[in-house]
Amino acid sequence: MDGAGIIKGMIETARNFAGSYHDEARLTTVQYPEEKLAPVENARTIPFLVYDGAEALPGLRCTACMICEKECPPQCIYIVKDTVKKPDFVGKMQMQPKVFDIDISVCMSCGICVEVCPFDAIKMDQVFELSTGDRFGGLLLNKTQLAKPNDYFNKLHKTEAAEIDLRRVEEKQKAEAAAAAKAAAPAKPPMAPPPAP
Amino acid sequence: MTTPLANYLILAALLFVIGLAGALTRRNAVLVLIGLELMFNAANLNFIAFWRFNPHPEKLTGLMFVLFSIAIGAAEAAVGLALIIAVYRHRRSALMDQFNSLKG
Amino acid sequence: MLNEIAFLLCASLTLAGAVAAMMLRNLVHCALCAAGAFAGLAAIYLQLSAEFAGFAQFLVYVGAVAILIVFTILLTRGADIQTGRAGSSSSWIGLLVAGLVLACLVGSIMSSPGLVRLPAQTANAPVQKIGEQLMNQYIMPLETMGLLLTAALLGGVVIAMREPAKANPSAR
Amino acid sequence: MNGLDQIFVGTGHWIAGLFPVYVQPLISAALEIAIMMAVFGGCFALTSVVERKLLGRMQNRYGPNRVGPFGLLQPLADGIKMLTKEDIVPFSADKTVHFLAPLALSVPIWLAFAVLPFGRNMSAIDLDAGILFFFAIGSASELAVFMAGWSSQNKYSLVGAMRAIAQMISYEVPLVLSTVPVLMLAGSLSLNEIVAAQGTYTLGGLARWNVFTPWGLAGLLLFLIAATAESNRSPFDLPEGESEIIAGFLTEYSGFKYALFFLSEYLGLFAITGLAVTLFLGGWHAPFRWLEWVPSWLWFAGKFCALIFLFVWIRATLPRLRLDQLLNFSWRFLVPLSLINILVAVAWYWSGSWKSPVALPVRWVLCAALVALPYHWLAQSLRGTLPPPRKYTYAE
Repeated sequence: MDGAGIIKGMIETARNFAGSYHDEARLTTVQYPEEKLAPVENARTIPFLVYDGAEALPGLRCTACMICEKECPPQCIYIVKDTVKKPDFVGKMQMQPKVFDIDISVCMSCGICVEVCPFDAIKMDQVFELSTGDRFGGLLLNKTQLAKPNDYFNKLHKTEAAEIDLRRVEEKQKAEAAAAAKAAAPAKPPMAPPPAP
Repeated sequence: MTTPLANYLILAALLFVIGLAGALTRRNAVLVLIGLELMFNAANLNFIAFWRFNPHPEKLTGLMFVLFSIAIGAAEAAVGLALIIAVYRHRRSALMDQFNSLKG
Repeated sequence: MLNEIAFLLCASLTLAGAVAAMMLRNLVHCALCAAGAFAGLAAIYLQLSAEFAGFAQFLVYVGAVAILIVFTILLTRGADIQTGRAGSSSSWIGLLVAGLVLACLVGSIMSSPGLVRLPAQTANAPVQKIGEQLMNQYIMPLETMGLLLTAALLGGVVIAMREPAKANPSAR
Repeated sequence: MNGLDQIFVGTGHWIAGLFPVYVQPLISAALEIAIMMAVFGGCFALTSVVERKLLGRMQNRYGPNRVGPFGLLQPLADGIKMLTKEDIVPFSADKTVHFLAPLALSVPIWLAFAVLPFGRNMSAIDLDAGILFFFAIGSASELAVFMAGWSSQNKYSLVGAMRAIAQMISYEVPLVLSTVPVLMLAGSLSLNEIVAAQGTYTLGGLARWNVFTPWGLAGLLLFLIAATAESNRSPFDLPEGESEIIAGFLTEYSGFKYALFFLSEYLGLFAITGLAVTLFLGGWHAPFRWLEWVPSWLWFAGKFCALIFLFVWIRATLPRLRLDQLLNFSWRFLVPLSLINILVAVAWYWSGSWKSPVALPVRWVLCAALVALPYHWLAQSLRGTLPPPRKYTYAE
């Protein structure tokens, strides 16, 4: 039949039209402000700094090693080292950033900073409603704006967060064991005094 | 219907003269042809006016004549314009007073 | 009274269109004013209660011939800015001849008494009667009209067709 | 039945009656014009949003549903936007012609509604050459399209205007030819008589619409195809093909002038749909005898909306045609088929005098075959114009 192609097409659109009233598959629109799509676990928009414990700034994991600043392709991370050191989760004294800014208008959500960070200090967020009225300062987030608790990180990326927390707990136990062993050692006979003064 | 027959005839005459003046004075061939069409239409108006003011208008001679003349006018316009295009393509200009050589 | 105004309106529209079509420099404007004149004329036919002729005139002239004229203007580069005088070298002779023709036409109209009479009763031309007359009394002209229109159609196409390049190198 | 059916005619006479006699024809004419503009203006607003919603639903999405309940105030929003937008006229444009083009397009379209019979004795003017008047008005829009395209002085609009004119001229021929059988068998050019000719009912109570005859069905399909092309819609919307020539002859128009073009496109569609309903779908007649109590103008509105839905449905489905396919389709398929359709109508009329009880189905099959066979051969010949299948060569 010569007009068959047209008729097949018309039947398909008719089925779409009729189906759109009762069949979910035929009406896939999500009305954005009212309804929102469930976030996908490995989605990523802009980075944020993870901190442990209660307060944000002292608990930051970041040790200002500046690897992420060097690795960031669009160079949108600016770090200034602090002079005061602070102990990290295993008690080792580490540096900390005095200034840690990310220009989110430049950030291209590539996630390289997350991969290169040796201290799991920077992770990728999933928030995308970032529009501000102020075009200059508004999109340059500083340390306090970037800091977010670890359980927020757990909520976003469950699997990755779980592994990291597991690894950190083990390291912490290993470090304590080592510390305990080192503390226990002087309880045993002290090291033999040096043979001859 | 209070406008007498003379008004229509004067209107037709005026239209005819405008078409004639245009055809005689303008240089561009298309304008001459538009003038020609106006003259055609003036003649048609005369036919219709005389048919309408005829004592027994049930004989539709004037009206039929106009129908045929409209068809002829359209055919003539088509062929005339085709001629103009052909001559233009040959002479690269549509100004009539340059078509004065019979050669080529 | 209403018809008087209507006639004057249509007549002035037609004459204004016709004069503008002959006087304007920009050819596309001329063609559009000519179409306006044809439409005004169709209105006058309707006023003379010749409906079929009025619609046919409107359909043929405003619908088809005006487009033909405008396309010809485009094809013959008429639409570019006109240089030089619009009138031909001997334009005043043309006007003189037109004036003479006008004088004798109006003179003959005015002088003959029979032409000032009023119209007959309402004459209507129903399409039924036109059809019958076309098929009975005017069957011969109808057939020749068919032949003529086909001839004009083919002739127009053949004349305006672009000749194949090799046959007429100068026409490139 | 007579009360509700003649409700508009009655109120019209009543209002005209309030005025002195010598001015009554003027008043009733003005009333009809006002009602027509109100109804079809509102229909334009409603259709512009309903069409977008239907298109959405046919493409698995919602249509506009933000402005007002279910998006029904969208035309108001569009209207305000159109009116408040700055009306830009290009510097090198031909000012007067640029200004006159939308008027020259929309004024004749309004005239076309004067002739359509919307209900029992509800047609503004009863011309005995009604269809000729309709096509004369329809053909005036080509000049207006040219004026729009030419006066904008830009290549896109000139190309768009040329395409539009080529399309409208080549589709006006099948449009007119497909109405010839209807005129021939109804025996008159007046739309009221055509509707009256379709008013009688067969034994089973089914109305004798033209669409229930083989030539009528073929005629309606030809008419609808030519009508979509005439109003530059859906598969034939080459003139304003957004993808290649921005908005065709509408490129240099904005603000109210663009709204006028938009309005006259839809009015052209309404006029052509009204004509299709009058010619083929029995105008304001009921489909069955026992349904005659429903007011006549309601039948006209129902068929009108059904055809509008069909146009939107076609728009949602079919892709746009190339210019050569478009012209080939008209000259090599529609025109010959509509000529053959006239012969089929003659066969149908001639075979009308058969007395045997089985005459109707035999006539139907005979005439349907008379249409179907040429349809098949023409379609095969049209297939000839398709480009040869492409040969793909892959690297070894």
